[in-house]
Amino acid sequence: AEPIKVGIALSQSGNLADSAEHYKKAVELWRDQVNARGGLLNRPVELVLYDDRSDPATAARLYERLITNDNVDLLVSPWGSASTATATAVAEKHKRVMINSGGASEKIHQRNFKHIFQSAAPISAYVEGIGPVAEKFGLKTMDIISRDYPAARDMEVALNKIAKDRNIKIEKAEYFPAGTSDYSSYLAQAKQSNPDIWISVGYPNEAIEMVRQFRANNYLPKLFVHNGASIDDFVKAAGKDAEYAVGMSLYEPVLKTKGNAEFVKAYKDKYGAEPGYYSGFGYAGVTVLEEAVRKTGSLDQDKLRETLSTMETDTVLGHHKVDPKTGLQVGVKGLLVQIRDGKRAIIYPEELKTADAVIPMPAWANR
Amino acid sequence: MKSLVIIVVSAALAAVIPFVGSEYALSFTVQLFVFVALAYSWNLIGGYAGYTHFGQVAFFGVGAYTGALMMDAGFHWLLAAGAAGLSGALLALPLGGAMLRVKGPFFAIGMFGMARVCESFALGFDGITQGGTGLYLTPVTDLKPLYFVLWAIAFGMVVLTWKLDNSRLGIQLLAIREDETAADALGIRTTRLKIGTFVASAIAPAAVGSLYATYLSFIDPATAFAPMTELTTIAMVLLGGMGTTFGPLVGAVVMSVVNELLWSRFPEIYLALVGAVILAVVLFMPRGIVSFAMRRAWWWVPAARSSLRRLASRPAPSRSPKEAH
Amino acid sequence: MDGSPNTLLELQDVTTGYGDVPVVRGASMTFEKGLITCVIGSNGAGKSTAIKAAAGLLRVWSGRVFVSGADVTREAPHRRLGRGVAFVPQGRIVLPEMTVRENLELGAHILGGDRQRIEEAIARLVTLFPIVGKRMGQLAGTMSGGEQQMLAIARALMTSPSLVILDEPSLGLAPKYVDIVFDKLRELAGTGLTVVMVEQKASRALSFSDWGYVMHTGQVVYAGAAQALLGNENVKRLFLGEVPEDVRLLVEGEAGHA
Amino acid sequence: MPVFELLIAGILLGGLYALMACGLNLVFGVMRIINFAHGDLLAVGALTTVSIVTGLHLPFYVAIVVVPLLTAALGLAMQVLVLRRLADGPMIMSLLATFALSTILVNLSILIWGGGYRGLPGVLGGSVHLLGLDVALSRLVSFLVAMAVTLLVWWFLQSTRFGRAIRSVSQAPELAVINGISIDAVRNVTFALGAAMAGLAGVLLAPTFASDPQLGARFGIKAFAVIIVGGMGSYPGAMAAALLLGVLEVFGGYWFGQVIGSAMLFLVMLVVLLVRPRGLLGMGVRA
Amino acid sequence: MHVQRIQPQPTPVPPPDFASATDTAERILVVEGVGKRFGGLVALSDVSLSVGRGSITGVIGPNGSGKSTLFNIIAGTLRPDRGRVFLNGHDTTRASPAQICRNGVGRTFQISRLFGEMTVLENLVAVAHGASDAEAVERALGLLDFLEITGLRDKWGTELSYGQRKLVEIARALMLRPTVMLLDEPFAGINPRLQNRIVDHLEALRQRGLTLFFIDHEMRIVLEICDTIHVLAQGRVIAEGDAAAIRSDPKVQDAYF
Ligand SMILES: Nc1ncnc2c1ncn2[C@@H]1O[C@H](COP(=O)(O)OP(=O)(O)OP(=O)(O)O)[C@@H](O)[C@H]1O
Ligand SMILES: Nc1ncnc2c1ncn2[C@@H]1O[C@H](COP(=O)(O)OP(=O)(O)OP(=O)(O)O)[C@@H](O)[C@H]1O
Ligand SMILES: CC(C)C[C@H](N)C(=O)O
Ligand SMILES: [Mg+2]
Ligand SMILES: [Mg+2]
Repeated sequence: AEPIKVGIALSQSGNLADSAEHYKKAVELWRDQVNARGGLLNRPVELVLYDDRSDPATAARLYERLITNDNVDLLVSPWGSASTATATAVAEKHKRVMINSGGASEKIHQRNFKHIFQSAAPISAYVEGIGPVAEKFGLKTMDIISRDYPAARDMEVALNKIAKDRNIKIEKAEYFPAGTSDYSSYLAQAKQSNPDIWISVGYPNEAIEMVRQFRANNYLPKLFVHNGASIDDFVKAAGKDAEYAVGMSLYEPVLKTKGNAEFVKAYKDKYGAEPGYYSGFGYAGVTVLEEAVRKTGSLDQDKLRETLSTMETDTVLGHHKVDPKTGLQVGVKGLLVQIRDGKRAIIYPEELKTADAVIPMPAWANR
Repeated sequence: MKSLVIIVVSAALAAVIPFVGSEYALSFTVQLFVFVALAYSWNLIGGYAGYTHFGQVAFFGVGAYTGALMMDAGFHWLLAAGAAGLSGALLALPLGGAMLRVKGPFFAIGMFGMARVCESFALGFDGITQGGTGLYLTPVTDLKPLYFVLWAIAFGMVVLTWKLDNSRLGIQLLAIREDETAADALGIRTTRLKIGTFVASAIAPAAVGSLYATYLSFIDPATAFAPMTELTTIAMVLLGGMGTTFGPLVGAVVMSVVNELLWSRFPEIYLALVGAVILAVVLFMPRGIVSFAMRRAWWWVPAARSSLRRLASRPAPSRSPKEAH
Repeated sequence: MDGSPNTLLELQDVTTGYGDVPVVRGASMTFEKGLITCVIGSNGAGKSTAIKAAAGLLRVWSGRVFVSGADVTREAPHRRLGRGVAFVPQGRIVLPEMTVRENLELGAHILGGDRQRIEEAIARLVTLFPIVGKRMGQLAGTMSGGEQQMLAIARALMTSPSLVILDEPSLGLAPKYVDIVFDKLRELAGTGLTVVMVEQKASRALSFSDWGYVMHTGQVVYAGAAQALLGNENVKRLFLGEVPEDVRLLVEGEAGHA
Repeated sequence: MPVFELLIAGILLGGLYALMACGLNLVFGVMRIINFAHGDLLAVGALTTVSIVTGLHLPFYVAIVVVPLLTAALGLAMQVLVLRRLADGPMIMSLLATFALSTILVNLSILIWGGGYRGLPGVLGGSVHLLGLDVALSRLVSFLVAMAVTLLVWWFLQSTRFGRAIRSVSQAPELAVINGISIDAVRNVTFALGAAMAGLAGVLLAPTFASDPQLGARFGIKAFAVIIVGGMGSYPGAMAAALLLGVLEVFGGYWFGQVIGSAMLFLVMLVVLLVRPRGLLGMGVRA
Repeated sequence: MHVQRIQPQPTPVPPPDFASATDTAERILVVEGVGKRFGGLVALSDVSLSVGRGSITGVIGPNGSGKSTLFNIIAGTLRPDRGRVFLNGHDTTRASPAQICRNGVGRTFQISRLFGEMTVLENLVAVAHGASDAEAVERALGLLDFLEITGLRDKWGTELSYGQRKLVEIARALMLRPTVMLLDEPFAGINPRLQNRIVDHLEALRQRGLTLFFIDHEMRIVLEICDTIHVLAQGRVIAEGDAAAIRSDPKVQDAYF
């Protein structure tokens, strides 16, 4: 039968190329699996992949192309909030359903769009563990020091809420431009003000460079949190210095979520490495899409939209549920992981934890 | 009148795309127009006046933000684009006065720094610009009006350049490019001319920046001030031929088409392939495609500054040395 | 190899030009050891082009160039100095952002690190051009026109070459220095230096040369002993404008003229 | 305010900038080729270092020797195959060519190393205690090497025959030729040398930063700013500028946040351009 | 021709005696007490001279005596350390080169500065301020014809021989229709036959009121055509007068010939 075409533009070059690669791998794995299962609606699935060069404008054009030129049947968002912001606008314009599995920024869903459904975790989910953990270990002060990009300021909003509820003081929220590699000035400040928590959202290189510079300056906050710490590259590149760093994570291979064990195995077989959370995002996105198509029984965009606005399902990330009005993800819960002996151990939430958190992180001299 | 024929034909072709082409062709051409406008603007100051620089994206970005903020405040996108163009000119005036005193690599890299400083402002004044989060706008539903505005700007720049190329003003700009000290000593008002050109070269990028924000319905500092936009523009001009009427157009079309052809077929290595294509052109036509064609005097290639040549080859009634003074 | 063993430089039927426009067409000239030979011709006649081809700076399209009997037509230009051929280009080209001393030392580049020879050469040339000696630390680009010309000549003489090609050495020099330069060249020729000189000051140049060539629209139209040329009415007329009848252009057509 | 600590941090950061500027100063400052691929050669250097140390399990110093040779070969290939042919055209054309080379290099690197981030855990990590401060070891080493290389190249350019030949080729190639200098040879060697220094910078940055094929974009342009501020082609100038910019960046970041801190480099550059266009220690008639 | 008027600079001190308003009728150009140093080197010290309206005035002097420096100061491309320059009675010491040029001063450079990537015709037309395109082209073709370089019309500036360049540069200066011409070694490297032609032309122009002020080492011409000759040596005026006076001046003999 005529294949069902799924269109995605994701970064194969530019600053997101690395993370998007994992996302892409998961999507390609899914394609193989679904085709092995006999396809979708008894039709094989074909991916139409383009490179958006990590450029939101290119992403917009490519979705235009996917929709009007390649006539794809289904759309999955690109990777990263900026590209997703422009891609979703294109999809909405053409009244086409799109699964947002790559953009964490909540702004994307505050534009009254009707066709965009988030399967990725919004940024509030990333940080939801910070409150309980801080409370448990008596951490009182926090510095947000983050790359200035679409998701970061959402994180500040989410953290502000947590801070208010838990009586934590956010001493400063500082944003550095993309491309920053040197944190000397923040280190000097932190050495003076000694925040309990140093939290940051961004890409793994920043996490790597931060811990290396902590180490080189013989400095350490009680708790260092960075989503980049949940990526394999972090441990590999930072080595021993990575120990005890905490990562915000939305997905871990050890999770007992639905279908995860199979996913991890298949992923490992195909790529020789465990999936990380970028891969989890990609996989969850297509899982939701597949489920919606099956439920609807057709590719009709209006019907799909109806299905998706109320549909709940379970993915490798956890429970999928969106706010019907905005399409914002509300089901997925965040995790915190800590690097222990070169591996990520889940330290939050309590019911999933695989190790007790070691907080404060032991000083460099005592390791 | 070869030039005019080329301009009219290509403008007419571009004008029918919305009626025959797909939505995708439309968005491809929108992007192309953006780059045509950028390339021609850069060509004014870089190709004609000889002040090559890496900072045009500063105007693009400032225009994008000016426009986006106005649209955010409820103004029509067309008005926003106009205001953005004005903002470009207003920024260029003092900037030109200050920066155009340095030349060559100094000006080139200095302007790059200027773009970075503007980007920092967009990040730093986050109360207004939302910093790195970017500004989200209401998407336009119909691309056509946007398309025709960009069409008008792009071909407006082509016509302007053609006019300039055939005027004494254009020749005086070239004189600045070739030897500014001599030009100055020969009574060419270099300061006025180069600042004027610089300002003129800032208007379209800023207006186009705003239209781009409209088209994307989103703008963030990384997109507004992307060095890649800058480099692509410059590559287009150089590829086509600096300081020529049709170089930027040819460069923009060639680059965009090559990009388009390669990137869907070879997603993993297409950038390397684009690089290889550029290299090939550079090696065989080191002054760009149009300059190459002009030197070869291919019949369909209009000569540079042709009106002057026509004047010169017109048989003169009397031409004695006494008449010369 | 043709020509006498005394021939130091020979252009044999050389055609060359820029782009695809031939400028010098079928020019043949020989330059004998220890003689001063001057090449004259009006502006744009192709004098500089011809000697640039001899110095290897322009590709020779057809014909051949010999230095001391060796065919150097295809040899890389930077090897010519090693054969004892020094060149002073027209229009006083110096290295603008290097000091006078560095310019001179550059002239001695092929001497390697032989400091003593370099210092000797500098000392020798400084007595010839005292101004140059006084400006050792000045950036060459800021020197006056005549000073730069002196520097350019001095630079070419740094290695004590066996042949020096000078493209309008008198350019920009005050009369006093024109005399000094010409006298010095005469003196050096006496010690065996071969001098090739392009000059616009035609009668002045011929009167102190041994041999001369006259170029016109890219071709050599007269050759002869300098005294003979000086006395020749036709040469005079060529210089004053008319093209005498006995100048039969080998190839008709327009090379650049002025 | 921890003035002393910030000062040291700034100086060490400046050391890194100086290191990056070293090779570029030969190619850009002296030869006037705008080499956009310089940062990418640096990235190749850093990634190769990681491969040598963590992949082949060879000691770090092997990389210090091997990597510059490798990038020199790469640079030589770029020069011989492409840039040589553009040398006599307008300066800006070299930009287009090196821009193309840069995209090729980045893409090939991604094919070879993947897009991910790599590091050198355990090499030159940690700090040494100096003057009552914890000073990052890797940066201290980079700083010292940068100083040494800068002085060496400076001496080389100013005081050796070959250095003079390089400068003469960049100022008046036709004159260099008639003085017995092979332009091609000089340009090849110079470019290779510049590339080798990019490689060396890559080796020394690898322990400090996370390396990926796009590392070059993060640092490349800063090196251009350093050279402009220091004065084109001036090695002592570049050194001084690098240190100054490093210090200002750190202090700027401390006082006004890193957005301003990062912009500082360019702000200073603009001020220098307007007040003293030839740079801190630049000289020359062409500027 | 459109001439931009240069506002006299507000000068606290009254103009010097010998440049008083009555004088400007005869003296179009007055240089007064000009000094210029480059680092430690004194290129000009206290040079005062004046050029009569409609005269042909020459400057000679040994190499490095400051002649080109003086011209650059008059033309506004260099600023003197001290002293003043008056053109038509207006102080132009601080005026820009473009202003001075548009006030009627045309110049050539010692090392020719053609616009390389422009054709010869364009080189000329670019500076025909105030003329229409057709007039400019007409004027340019006339000059090319006169200097016997019509064949070079469509050549690029970079494609010319040394002498051709100088010729085009003279033509370009004439395009300005100046009232004063400053020529820095116009005859160097030019074929004697053309030298004569240029001399004839300049003399003809002088008949119509052009003032000619030039530097050259070509004594044959300098001594023949100059009304007045100024001799510079080591940055000072060591002699001035007509050809006969200069030829017989022992100081000049010693320094220059
Ligand atoms: N780089 C160039 N490209 C193209 N044509 C050139 C170039 N240089 C010179 N020509 C042309 O070649 C012809 C001969 O030039 P050449 O420089 O040899 O003349 P010349 O005899 O040395 O004259 P002059 O006495 O003025 O120096 C001229 O018509 C000139 O226009
Ligand atoms: N920018 C500068 N820096 C240092 N010295 C300079 C500079 N410009 C000129 N000079 C020096 O000033 C002196 C006068 O130079 P100028 O060019 O006026 O001489 P000139 O009389 O024109 O000589 P020539 O006849 O050789 O052209 C020279 O000795 C020159 O070296
Ligand atoms: C936190 C990020 C890695 C998530 C995603 N790249 C985004 O930009 O929204
Ligand atoms: Mg010549
Ligand atoms: Mg002079």
